[in-house]
Amino acid sequence: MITILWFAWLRERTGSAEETLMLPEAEITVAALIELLAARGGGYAAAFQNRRTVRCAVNQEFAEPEALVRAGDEVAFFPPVTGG
Amino acid sequence: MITILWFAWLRERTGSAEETLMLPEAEITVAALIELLAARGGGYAAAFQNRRTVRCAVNQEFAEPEALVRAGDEVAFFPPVTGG
Amino acid sequence: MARILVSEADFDAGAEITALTAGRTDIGGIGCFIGTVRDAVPQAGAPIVAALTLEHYPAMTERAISRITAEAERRWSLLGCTVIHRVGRMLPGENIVLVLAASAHRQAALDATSFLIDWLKTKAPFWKREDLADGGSVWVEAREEDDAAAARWQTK
Amino acid sequence: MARILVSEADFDAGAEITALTAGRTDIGGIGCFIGTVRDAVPQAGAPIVAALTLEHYPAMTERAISRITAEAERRWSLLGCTVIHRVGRMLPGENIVLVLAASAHRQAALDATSFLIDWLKTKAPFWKREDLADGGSVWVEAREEDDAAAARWQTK
Repeated sequence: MITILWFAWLRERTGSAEETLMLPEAEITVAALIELLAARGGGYAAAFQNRRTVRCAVNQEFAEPEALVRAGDEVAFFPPVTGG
Repeated sequence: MITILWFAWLRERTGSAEETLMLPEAEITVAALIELLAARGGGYAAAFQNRRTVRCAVNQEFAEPEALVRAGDEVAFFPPVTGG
Repeated sequence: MARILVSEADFDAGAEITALTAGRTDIGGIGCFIGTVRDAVPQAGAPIVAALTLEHYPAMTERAISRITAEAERRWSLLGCTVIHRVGRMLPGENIVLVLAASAHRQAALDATSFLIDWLKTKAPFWKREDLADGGSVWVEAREEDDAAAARWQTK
Repeated sequence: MARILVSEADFDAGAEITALTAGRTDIGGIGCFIGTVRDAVPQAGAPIVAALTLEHYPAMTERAISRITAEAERRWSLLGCTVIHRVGRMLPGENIVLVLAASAHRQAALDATSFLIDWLKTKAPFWKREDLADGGSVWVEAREEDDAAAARWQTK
């Protein structure tokens, strides 16, 4: 089981701020997780429509598409940051 | 007649903060005025010992050695500035 | 060593400067940057931006800022460093972010200040939403020039 | 447009920032630099600098600073600019100089702040004398790195 968090317009598209997911394998890459989520269609497909505008953090650290996700991890998806 | 002002360590060397001087000609260059003052010897010679460390302003504007000085002008001599 | 604060409350830049420097005689310069909510002023003058909402990722935010201030302290000899970033809803003219960097010499203080705000804008999990006067709202898009500003510091 | 003040009295950086930005919704960033009297801290810890005395050329000072702020306003779109420089005797830890530059965007505010302090250090008629703890005093010498910092802005 992993926790998935959605921020900013990704949250608005998925309609979810936080959810849990049972991983199909012991570990998968961030890229594979994105495919899995986008395949749900609807707001999830819309959230990942332009993958280049989506950033990811695994356990509160920025993560690249090839990073691995395991049970117990907290995975967050969000747009490029715009604070400051 | 011109007014001459001395600042910082130049004032300490000449022992004068402000003085007046009758120009020998209608107009002379800053460089010529420096020669005239240094020729007085003593603290004045000491003030101009290293000419590269002396800056000048004529009528409150920074002035190069070739700038002209005329009767009524206010001429100031000082070291390179160190404020800020 | 840095003071880091993420809060809905406004900050008092003067009080933060005083707190950073009080009793110190080793500091020669303090650099400071304050970011404020700017109304995207149209030609006509009517406000476009009614409010700005800053969303963040609470579990990650302070950690990300700590990374940034630690990097600044690694690069420059800082004698003090403060980063305060507000979250929540803010009106035009209000403060968003405060960066302070103190050092013995001015160049380190000024460079660290620029570095801190450049990296905060590109490496800390904040997202701005503009609530418009017409009732709509838009998520502010990341700007390429912010990435370029942050990248200036990569080669050092 | 700039606020320029040369005074023996201390300044309140926070109050100056507030005065510069009050009621404004067009400002997006404020850059600030504060220069303070630094004790040339020796290894042992005893203070070396008992006081700093700032001498200036009163008839020329404000004019020279006005030139510098006008040049900053020519180079950047500033929405506010403040330069306060103290003169007279100051103790370690005290404020010497305050520079503020406000703009719609942060880069202009930060660049103008750096420019203003670089040029103030090399083009305004102030001279620093350190009064030492042992009773002596020395005039601070101009530093080549200050000239180099000021020269960075010549080519723009």
